[in-house]
Amino acid sequence: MTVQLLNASGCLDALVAPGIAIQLDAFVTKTVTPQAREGNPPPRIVETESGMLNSIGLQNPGIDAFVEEILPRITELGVPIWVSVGGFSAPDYAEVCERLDGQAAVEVIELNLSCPNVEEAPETAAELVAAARAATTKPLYAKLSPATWDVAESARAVAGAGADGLSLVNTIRGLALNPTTRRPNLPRGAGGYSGPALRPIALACVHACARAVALPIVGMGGVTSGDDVLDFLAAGASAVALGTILFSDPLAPSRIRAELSDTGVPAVVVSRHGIHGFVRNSASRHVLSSE
Amino acid sequence: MTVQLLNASGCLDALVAPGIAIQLDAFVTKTVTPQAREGNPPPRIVETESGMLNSIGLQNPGIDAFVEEILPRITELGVPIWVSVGGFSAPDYAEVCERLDGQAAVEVIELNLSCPNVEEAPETAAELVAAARAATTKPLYAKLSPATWDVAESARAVAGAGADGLSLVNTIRGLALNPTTRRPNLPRGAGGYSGPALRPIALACVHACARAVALPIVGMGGVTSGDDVLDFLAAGASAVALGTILFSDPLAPSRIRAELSDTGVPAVVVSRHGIHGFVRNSASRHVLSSE
Amino acid sequence: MSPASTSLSLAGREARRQRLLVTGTEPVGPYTLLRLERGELEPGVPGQFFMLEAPRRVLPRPMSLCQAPPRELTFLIDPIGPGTRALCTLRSGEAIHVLGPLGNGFDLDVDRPVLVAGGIGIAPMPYLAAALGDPPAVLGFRTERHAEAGRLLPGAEIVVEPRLVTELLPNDPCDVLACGPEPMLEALRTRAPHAQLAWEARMACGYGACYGCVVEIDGRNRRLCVDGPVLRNAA
Amino acid sequence: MSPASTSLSLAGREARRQRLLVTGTEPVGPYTLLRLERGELEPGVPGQFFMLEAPRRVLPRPMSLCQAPPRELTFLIDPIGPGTRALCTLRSGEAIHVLGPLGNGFDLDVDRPVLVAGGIGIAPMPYLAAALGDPPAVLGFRTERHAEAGRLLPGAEIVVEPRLVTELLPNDPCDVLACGPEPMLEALRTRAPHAQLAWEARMACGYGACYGCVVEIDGRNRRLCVDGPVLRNAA
Ligand SMILES: Cc1cc2nc3c(=O)[nH]c(=O)nc-3n(C[C@H](O)[C@H](O)[C@H](O)COP(=O)(O)OP(=O)(O)OC[C@H]3O[C@@H](n4cnc5c(N)ncnc54)[C@H](O)[C@@H]3O)c2cc1C
Ligand SMILES: Cc1cc2nc3c(=O)[nH]c(=O)nc-3n(C[C@H](O)[C@H](O)[C@H](O)COP(=O)(O)OP(=O)(O)OC[C@H]3O[C@@H](n4cnc5c(N)ncnc54)[C@H](O)[C@@H]3O)c2cc1C
Ligand SMILES: Cc1cc2nc3c(=O)[nH]c(=O)nc-3n(C[C@H](O)[C@H](O)[C@H](O)COP(=O)(O)O)c2cc1C
Ligand SMILES: Cc1cc2nc3c(=O)[nH]c(=O)nc-3n(C[C@H](O)[C@H](O)[C@H](O)COP(=O)(O)O)c2cc1C
Ligand code: FES
Ligand code: FES
Repeated sequence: MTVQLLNASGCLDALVAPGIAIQLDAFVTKTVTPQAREGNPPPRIVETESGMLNSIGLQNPGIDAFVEEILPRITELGVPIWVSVGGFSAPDYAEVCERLDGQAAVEVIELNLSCPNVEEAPETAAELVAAARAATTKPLYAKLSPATWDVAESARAVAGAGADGLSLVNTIRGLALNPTTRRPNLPRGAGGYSGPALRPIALACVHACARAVALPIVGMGGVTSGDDVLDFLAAGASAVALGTILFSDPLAPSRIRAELSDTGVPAVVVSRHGIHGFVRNSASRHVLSSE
Repeated sequence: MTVQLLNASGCLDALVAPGIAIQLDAFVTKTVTPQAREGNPPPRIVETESGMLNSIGLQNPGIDAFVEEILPRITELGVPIWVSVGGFSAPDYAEVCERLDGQAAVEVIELNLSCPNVEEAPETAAELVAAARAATTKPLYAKLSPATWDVAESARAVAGAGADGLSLVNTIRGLALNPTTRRPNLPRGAGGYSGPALRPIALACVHACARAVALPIVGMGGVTSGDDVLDFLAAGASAVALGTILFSDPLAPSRIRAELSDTGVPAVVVSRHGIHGFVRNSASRHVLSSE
Repeated sequence: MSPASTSLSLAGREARRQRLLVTGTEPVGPYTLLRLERGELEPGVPGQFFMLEAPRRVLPRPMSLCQAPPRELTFLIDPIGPGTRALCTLRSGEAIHVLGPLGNGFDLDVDRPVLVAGGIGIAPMPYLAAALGDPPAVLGFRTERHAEAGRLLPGAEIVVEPRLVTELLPNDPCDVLACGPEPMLEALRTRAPHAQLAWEARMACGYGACYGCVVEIDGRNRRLCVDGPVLRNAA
Repeated sequence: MSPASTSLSLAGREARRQRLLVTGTEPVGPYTLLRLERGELEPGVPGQFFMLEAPRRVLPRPMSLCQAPPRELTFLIDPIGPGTRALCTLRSGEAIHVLGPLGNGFDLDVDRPVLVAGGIGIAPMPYLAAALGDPPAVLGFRTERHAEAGRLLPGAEIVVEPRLVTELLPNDPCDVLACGPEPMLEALRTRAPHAQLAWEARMACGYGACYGCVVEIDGRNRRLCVDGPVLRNAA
């Protein structure tokens, strides 16, 4: 069993860095919304002791420009494409999924149900998944927030609404202040907290959801090394995504594969036995298709 | 304006370390439940890169032994006493609050509505606060979890139910694995994540709640220095509690006061203007009474 | 010797990433000049930048190349926060990962170049001056102590606040290439419509991955690390 | 010289906290002997422990006092994870915060003491042996390399696995004072009903604040840092 590595949505631009994208088992796009968005005003990022905050605000060209200008070009890379879909209402999600349903190049649709940097949709995560489900037959991965008392409950709800997999986790809201002015370091105040500090929280979410539902899980949150990847697989993930680490080490995908190929694979199997009592093969169906 | 420093519940035993407790503006007890509890099996703690996980499980002697054996002895210290109250149902909270209502030595009751290490009560936080409110006239501080999509909403709910203040935040669920066995490092799997890594999350919760309700807020989560204290005050806290830092530096209360007395106080006022446009004096009523 | 490098095509340009040995550091007024073994990295075009690993920090820090002596790359660093302080306290023999060169540098095809820098904005000027054959240069600093950095650009005119670099700009038409604080760049923008200005923004990745560094250009949010940091004023 | 100390009453005992200079480190088989300036800290009773700041870690680490030479405190450290590795790589001239002495040490009022240690359990034995006038001692180790640590307790009998320390216990009645891995302590518990055993648990604070270190004693969860680490078997 080889380990499936993806990028985390919004943490890699395949057109700017094709050499990195092709090292992945699948490339996940930045979240696409129905209309083009300029995103939030700068500054958009600030570093913390063991993570970072971002307030990008889903800057993207909108679904039309994405399908016409971007999708054809990333398709040429020959890497399986996962499109991250966002919106501000159930019809938004349905509209974008419908546009993507006819695109053969799109292997999986990841529903960003949990961006902390924009106003949320009035509907529940399950309602948004149901709307997307009605609009496409493509595999749907529901991306959940760790900012919930019982993430396993959310997992059961989106599974019931037709999700084929889970992406865990998105960022959680965090705040940092400028040490001189004591004002928030980002114009909107809070931003999305990512990086190593998020890892224990993400691992707890993966662990809880792997016990609650039989869906494959793409684990992410502060992964920096092969060792971290093994932790996520042990917790119940069937694939792992790299986010913040790509900013400091764009070569992380190849480095991590090398770290895993040393002692990794047996450890994976052992460890997943350790956690699940059995290896969840079904867990990898979509991602394994990229082999 | 002097800065009010408390300990975080469960992070200091005033009977074992009286010299530390008397340096505080108020001593907060470990959470007390109706019945005695032995807590969770060891190991109960594990360190992470920038925080720690705990799974103590509310070990405590129960309200009767607390009132008869412990309360009289901590009263002798002459420090204002805040009692943290926990339970597994609304009647539990009501019972413990009722027992404490007659205890003159108890200045504030903090309701632990969010322990990640025990089964939760079936009622909502607001229902638990309402039950406690009916059982006592003492000031009630509602301690909320950061593991919620909209903490400001929870704050409004508990304020509506009669809370006099907020304690923000409790730990959030986290998981760590043993690098050799890849099994969870704590028997129950997840534990409560605390320490520096929690700070940006805690600051975001304080910031959101200070805007949503007019209640005084005891801010906590990864405070290690006077600088961190100023961040919490700037975010809208009226007092600050020290938790994990007490494990590595039992002298943190005096050290932090020294750090604040250097450049602190003006910075506080400036910064809180910066955030609120005015200093929320009302915010400090219960804690200031300890002066 | 530094371990092997890997080459990457980023935004259509070749960059390399390598762990480079620190060959030395020296104070320059309040700044620190950090000298690194060049390894297999190209110095690139003046005004391009590199992402330097900041020890014990989560994110690397963008730094303009200051000088390109044989087999070395040097960076002039202003210790304003945790990342730059960590970089300034590096010692010879330690090593950090460096990625670059990145971004758009200055267009060197100019007739009457005049270099203008404010404060730490002097950082890219020595390498730029060398490429243009030491054109006239004016430097502005906050204090006499900061002005000590002027020695990195011999022959440059130097002003210290309250005087401003704009006072020293020649009146006859010239090609301004500038780097410095935003107020200075804004002032130049009005004074010299065709100036090439090197802007700053907080950057997480430096190669177009995070969208953290956007600045508004013609009403659109563009990534400064890809479309800049040097922008033609009129553009 | 180390900066001033502060004294604290913890669990009814006097302890002090001070930032102590590292005076040296030396390898002892696979372990490292860390030497610290004593400052104003008391060495305490053999079997008591200290909380040592582990550089760049969130929590300090509990360590038994190994030796108390004039004006020094020494600790024998097994590098099994990030905290102990950080402690083993400290260099002379660096300094760490130390809190102690903490907990219940050994009761030295014994007639026929025999010291028993397994692996890193040898750590408290040199200080204990000095206090008891070098009584007989038996040490067990996993490998010959680990057994090198035996030199810290001259005259002790040493066994290496598969042989076990319990094989060397005198048959006539004696007072066992032991430290080592749980299986060894459990074996001694049955062999020597009145043995004094030094137990281990993960500790966050070391002074009774966190309830992280509990062990079951007579069916109750008790804090090992306050009620131990040395427990009388029968108790
Ligand atoms: C293309 C480019 C080239 C640069 N070249 C140099 C150089 O040659 N020498 C040099 O000393 N610095 C240079 N900088 C600026 C340098 O990258 C920042 O000062 C550094 O990232 C700050 O990190 P820190 O952790 O020390 O401070 P932080 O804690 O990150 O920031 C300290 C203060 O500076 C502000 N700040 C942070 N990053 C930036 C930024 N990028 N621009 C403006 N303000 C910022 C923050 O808001 C905060 O108030 C360059 C920046 C860019 C974008
Ligand atoms: C009273 C007391 C005295 C001690 N004296 C010494 C001493 O003199 N020399 C010495 O080398 N060590 C001593 N220890 C053990 C030492 O404190 C731990 O090995 C250390 O805390 C591990 O930290 P780490 O970060 O290196 O490893 P971690 O990553 O914390 O742990 C590495 C592995 O060891 C296990 N572990 C962690 N802490 C403990 C513990 N306290 N007991 C048993 N297993 C643990 C973990 O489960 C993990 O599997 C003592 C412990 C106690 C409680
Ligand atoms: C700069 C930045 C931009 C992001 N943009 C998106 C996005 O557009 N859509 C999304 O679903 N998640 C987005 N995320 C969240 C990541 O996909 C990922 O869930 C999170 O960062 C945790 O992983 P990490 O700790 O490895 O970064 C973004 C994260 C960062 C840091
Ligand atoms: C070991 C430990 C025990 C705790 N016990 C309690 C408790 O009994 N009741 C409670 O409300 N919070 C408890 N907490 C949470 C703290 O009060 C505090 O909310 C949290 O640790 C965040 O602060 P910190 O990061 O400064 O530790 C405990 C935390 C720790 C680390
Ligand atoms: S710094 Fe990441 S996109 Fe420019
Ligand atoms: S280690 Fe904290 S109570 Fe024992």
